Amino acid sequence: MKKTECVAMLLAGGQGSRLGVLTQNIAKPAVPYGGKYRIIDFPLSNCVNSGIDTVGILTQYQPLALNDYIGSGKPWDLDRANGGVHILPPYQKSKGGDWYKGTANAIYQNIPFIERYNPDYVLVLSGDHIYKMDYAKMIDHHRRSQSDCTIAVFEVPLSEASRFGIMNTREDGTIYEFEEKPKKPKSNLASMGIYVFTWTKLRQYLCEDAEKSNSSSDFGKDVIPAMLAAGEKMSVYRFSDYWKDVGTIDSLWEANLDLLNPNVKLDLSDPAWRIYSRSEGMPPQYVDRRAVIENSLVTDGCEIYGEVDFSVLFENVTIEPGAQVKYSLVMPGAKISKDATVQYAIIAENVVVGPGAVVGESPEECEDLEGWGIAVVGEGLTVGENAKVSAKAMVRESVKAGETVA
Amino acid sequence: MKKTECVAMLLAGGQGSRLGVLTQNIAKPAVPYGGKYRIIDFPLSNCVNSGIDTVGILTQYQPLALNDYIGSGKPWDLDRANGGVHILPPYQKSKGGDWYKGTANAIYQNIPFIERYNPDYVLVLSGDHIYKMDYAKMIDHHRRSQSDCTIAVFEVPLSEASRFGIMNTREDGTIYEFEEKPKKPKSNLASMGIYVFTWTKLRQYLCEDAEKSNSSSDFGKDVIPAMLAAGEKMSVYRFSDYWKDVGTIDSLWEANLDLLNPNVKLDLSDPAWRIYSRSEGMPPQYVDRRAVIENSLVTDGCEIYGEVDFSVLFENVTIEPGAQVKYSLVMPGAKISKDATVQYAIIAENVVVGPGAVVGESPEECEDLEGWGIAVVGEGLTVGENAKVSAKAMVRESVKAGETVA
Amino acid sequence: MTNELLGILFTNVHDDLIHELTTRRSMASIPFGARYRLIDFSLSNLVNAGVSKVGVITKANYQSLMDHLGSGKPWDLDRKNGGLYILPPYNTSEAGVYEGHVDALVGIMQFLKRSHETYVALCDADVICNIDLKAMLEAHIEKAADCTVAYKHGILPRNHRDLMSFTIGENERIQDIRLEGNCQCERDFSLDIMILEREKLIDLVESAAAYGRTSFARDILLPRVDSLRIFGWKVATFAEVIDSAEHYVEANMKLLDQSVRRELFTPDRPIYTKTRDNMPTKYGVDAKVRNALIADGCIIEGTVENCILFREVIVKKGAVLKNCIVMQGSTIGEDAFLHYAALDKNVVVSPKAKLQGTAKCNIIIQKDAVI
Amino acid sequence: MTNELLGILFTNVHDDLIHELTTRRSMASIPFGARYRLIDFSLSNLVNAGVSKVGVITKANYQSLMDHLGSGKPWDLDRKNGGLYILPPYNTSEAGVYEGHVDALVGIMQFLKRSHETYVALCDADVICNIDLKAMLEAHIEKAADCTVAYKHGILPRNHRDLMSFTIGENERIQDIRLEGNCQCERDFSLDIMILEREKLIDLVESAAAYGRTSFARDILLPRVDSLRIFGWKVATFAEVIDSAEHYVEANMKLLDQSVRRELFTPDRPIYTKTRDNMPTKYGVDAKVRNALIADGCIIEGTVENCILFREVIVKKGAVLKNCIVMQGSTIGEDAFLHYAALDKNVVVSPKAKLQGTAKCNIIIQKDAVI
Repeated sequence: MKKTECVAMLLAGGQGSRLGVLTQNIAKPAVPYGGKYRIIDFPLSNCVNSGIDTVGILTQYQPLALNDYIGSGKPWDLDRANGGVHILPPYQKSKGGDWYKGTANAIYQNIPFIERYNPDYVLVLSGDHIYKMDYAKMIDHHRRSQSDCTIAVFEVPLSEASRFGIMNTREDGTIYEFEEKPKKPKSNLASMGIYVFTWTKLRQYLCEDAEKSNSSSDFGKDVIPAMLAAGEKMSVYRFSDYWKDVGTIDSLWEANLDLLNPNVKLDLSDPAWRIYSRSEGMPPQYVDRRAVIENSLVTDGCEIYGEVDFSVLFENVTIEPGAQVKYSLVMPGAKISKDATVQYAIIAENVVVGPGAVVGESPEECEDLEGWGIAVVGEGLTVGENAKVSAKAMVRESVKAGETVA
Repeated sequence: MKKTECVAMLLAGGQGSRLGVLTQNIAKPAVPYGGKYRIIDFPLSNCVNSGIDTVGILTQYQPLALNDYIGSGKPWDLDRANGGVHILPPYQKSKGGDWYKGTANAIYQNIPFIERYNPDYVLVLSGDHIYKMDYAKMIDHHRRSQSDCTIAVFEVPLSEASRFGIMNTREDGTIYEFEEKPKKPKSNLASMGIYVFTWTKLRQYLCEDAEKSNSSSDFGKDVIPAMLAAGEKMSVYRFSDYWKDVGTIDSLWEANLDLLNPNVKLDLSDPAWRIYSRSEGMPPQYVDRRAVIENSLVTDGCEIYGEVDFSVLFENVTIEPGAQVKYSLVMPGAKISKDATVQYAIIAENVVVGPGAVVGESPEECEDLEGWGIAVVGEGLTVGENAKVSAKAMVRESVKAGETVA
Repeated sequence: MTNELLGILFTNVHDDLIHELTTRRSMASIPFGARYRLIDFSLSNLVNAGVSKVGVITKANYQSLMDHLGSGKPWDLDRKNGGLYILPPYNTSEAGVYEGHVDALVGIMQFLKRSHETYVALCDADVICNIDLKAMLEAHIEKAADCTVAYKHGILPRNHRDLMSFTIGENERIQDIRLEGNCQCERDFSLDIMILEREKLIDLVESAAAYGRTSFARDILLPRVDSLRIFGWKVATFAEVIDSAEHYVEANMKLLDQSVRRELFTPDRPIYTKTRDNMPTKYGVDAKVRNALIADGCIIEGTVENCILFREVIVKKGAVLKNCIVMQGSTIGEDAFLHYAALDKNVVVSPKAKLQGTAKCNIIIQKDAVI
Repeated sequence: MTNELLGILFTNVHDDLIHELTTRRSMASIPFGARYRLIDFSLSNLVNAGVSKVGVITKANYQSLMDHLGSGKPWDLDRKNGGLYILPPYNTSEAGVYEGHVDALVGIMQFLKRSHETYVALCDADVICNIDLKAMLEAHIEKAADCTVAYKHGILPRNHRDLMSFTIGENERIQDIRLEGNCQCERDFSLDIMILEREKLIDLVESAAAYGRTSFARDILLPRVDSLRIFGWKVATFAEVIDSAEHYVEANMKLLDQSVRRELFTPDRPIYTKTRDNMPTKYGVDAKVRNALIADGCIIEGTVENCILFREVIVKKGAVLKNCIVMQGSTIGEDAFLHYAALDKNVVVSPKAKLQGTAKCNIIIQKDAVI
């Protein structure tokens, strides 16, 4: 077998339960984003654009949609004869099998996969963030600094630092301490959950960790601290472009609308760094005589007869005449029927919002500003004619005509 | 999504423990066969040749080698934009996950996968047999007979029928009784473990079975009897070409040597029904001046300097000068060093048989004919210089020079 | 069914009729409908009928076509067995560039003979429609036809010398074939999509070639209208045979009609094309878009009415586009004004530039031009 | 590294030198070494260096080459981005078929200009070797070379009008270039595999073309041996530039030498070719095989000595083959006797037929012949 310099391992196992109804049937990395993408398109496209063509995707929770979405890897040009993209679920060995215990355990259980490619480095990624990053530069930094582990970090406001895993570093960029959500942060360098390891070192610590019955086998909680304690050379790699966790309803909504903000540095149209996604042979979007579209993203398969402002419409969305969509995400296949209003809302895939229905409220018109938030309607549901979905509601069952859901 | 007439579900989960050391690290369907194939190449190639381009492979035990072997499905032309080949391991749902309980349960857990293709029929296959079969004809038979379930059957000698699942049929080919390993078989029609189901029916019985807490969720033990009991229309589809279970060391050995028997009806060279396999850019085989090869199969990457008789050599095998290989299988990458003898043996992948070593015995020279059998040396092991491996030995650890293993 | 039908596409058909767009490409690779090339329609028709082997007959100017087709991935034709076969003119060192369809078929005789499929679908790549070739094949088999030809009722396309019009009898049997050239009358006319048995086709072509015949319609089908069982297959949905630059513009504009789109873009038979991984189209704060078909990757800050915009078109602030077709990668500068214009790929329109054509005569701007 | 290097293959090089095998194919698609075509070696060299975009320049007779390459899967070049680009002669309707390498490069100038790779590897497809192009590129960069040319020491190939031989100075800098035609002397000579910066290449080709120059060696490199930093990259392992039918036979036979095979077939840089899914080769009870290189899919029941057998060759009982090359799909009848013969594809040798050539003069039998 030929040698591969770097194998990427993408942790796509988490349920992402803070996304509520949006991740009821799909894993978080499969959540739609930006009109035609899924979250996982970002790390995958980054890999391909960085010249990394061997990627293992560690799945555990609801992998079907993800499996189906990744398929043979064609859309990302990862259907390779050697390497390419591989979905790696838990499996049984001759002595029985285990579910993945933690992030490190997931990699540990797949050591044989990694060893097939005989890599120098292993890049560990998560499927939770929207960002464009040249991993080749990070690996280069790792190589030149002769580190055992390099962790990508992002400067956060010190006031928010206690929400993150914080790296305390020496002047030369080496890490002397790692604090998970420190009450009194000493630095503002937050771990992005992107690690480059020298494979021989990582392998050693994974095996040692597997021996410890009390370990949670998590990178942040167990492996990184163990390496630090043993005095391995750990460095940070600073990243300062757009990077956003989309782990909550609010952040998912914000990260989408960021694409409409000319001041936000996230350009998805750069031909030198394309974000790939699977698309399915849909016709072009059609904009009717009656339509009004401003400051929005609209994509293939959409038919717009109504008004769309400051919103992101995904594939195959229909906005009927008289319907209004504002400050909202409307995911693939959804239909907003005539005279309905959708505002400050996330409409999941294949939802039908009935005629005259109102989903979401604007903060101005909301009586209880404390209780205001983004309204969410879960996949495949129907919001009946003239029904009403209040701000911050999380709709898990279809709403009957005329009903109001809080 | 476009409609797919038939989805094939290939049960590749079994450990195949009767193959002993050969399946210690790989699932049975990944066991090498016939010089350049793996067992799973047969059902997969049958699918492609029958025009079935959507295949789910249900794995559970040691899927890595299988995953890696299948990859994107290119070698079988199954790297399709729609459909293609999908590896389906157990997964976690939002209410927790389960390993596959039985064959039927494995399909049950993957109902969402099947439903994506909206098929009329589901073809259930196992990855344990060597045969060439046009599934399209069987599906056609199923359609024309308007059966709910059609089971492929093979006529076995009545004397052996009690080792099989036996179908007792009426004159029109419909089944009125199914007996698993009957002591007094009433017919010689053995189930081949190949089923065509009308999907709506199968779906119904899978869901009913899942409700029964005492069910083993196995096709043969639970689902087929339940359908029979309920009076569904079950038919047999007779098959009379070559078909062989390779579930034991003896049958695996025999099935390989069958390829050298001109009287055996298994032609792998038919251009209209190719058996596809993954091969890795190896040079052609080289036969030296000193070599003697008779009645054998030899493939790419082999270098033959010694004598080979009535044997099947897999890819990249080296037979050094003076070495003798008779009535044996030598799997990929193995080396038989000079003056060694390998007879009535299976040498697994990447084994090194040292100079002058002797593996296996011929039945004629074996003192204890009762104890005679095929010797097996497990993957990656070394048999030291002048060491001896007796007939029927199953070698699980490397053998030191000069030692004898019984 | 899947492996019963072989597809053959003719890609250099009537290139001369629309010379404004075929200087550097063949008819088959002319952009159409905001995100497609003409060949996408016939190729998707074949693929949607389960065809997995397609021979693409090329004559000249086919670099752009080959770039578009690539390894065939978008049509799922990047197969190990079968898939796309580009069949260029120089088959052997002696052969020349061919003349008519018969010559072209003679040039690929080896390919035809070595194929195993029972039936062949012959398609011209200048026809835009979405038809169920599988059903057409089933009818062909059921009627024991020698040849089944897809046809439509309407005004005969102009300038198509060899286009057949039919008298259709009972059970869709074709009773009479005429070649009426420029009559501009209403007829049942061929969409140049036909199904024959492969071996029958080989026989017919070889015997025509032996007598130096070149036209499939005039020399093979017309004289045999009685001796062969030739059947029609009526296409009642949207179908256009491009016959001129004006008609090309017209056909594009027809897609603004919802009912046309419903007929051409059916979810169960999608039209596939090369993916370009553009981001969604961005509508700016001042965008005013009415009645337009728009591909991904555009940035629209101006006014767009009754237009077809291909991928990566940029319409700057204050620019006004009415009744225009703008192909991939073109940029319309600020305050420019375009009325009845068709812009080929990568055209740059300077700020405040003005182009004004008429409904009958669109201004056509060549590829890479700067205005 | 992966995306820094663009590959360009010239496939119709010196077709005339081996006309017995190029009537219906180009040099690049001549079968070689039991399971390969010549192009497999240069293509695998590129792919093994991480190259993911390769332009294949074709001139004539390239149907067989295109069949071999297909969608590029065997070389992992069925890419969505990059992959294989077949670059046929008719780039625009005006352009003609090109003459020398310079013309060919002018014909693909758009392709060169639109590519993003920093470097270009130019390879002739009549060279058989397995070299580490990645290391060669690294040396090119390290030495800040304008052009690095792979060379070998040995007897100059015959008949190659434009083949460069070199005087190599310190640090592998090339001090002198000669074009010695048929001198048959021992030299350091070019393997026609070279690396340049893409933009440099474009400059050099455009300025040569402006003066009507056609030869890359004679018109571009030779006059600039002082002004350009041209370096050699010595290939000490097996490397052959095919110069005649006899040499073609010789080069095949060299593969019977274990040390040659070790150099040409290295596990870390495999040579890829189209897969055919043949079963393993079957040796019958009476097979007598000595010193032979044999592909899969053969059935051997006779005697085979000092031979190269391609895929699906059948040697019947009693047949004797000595010092022969037998290409794919040929059948040797019972008791036939062949000595010093080279059989092209699908030849049928009747029972008891006898063909006898000599070591100096192999009998060459054309494709599909029946003897």
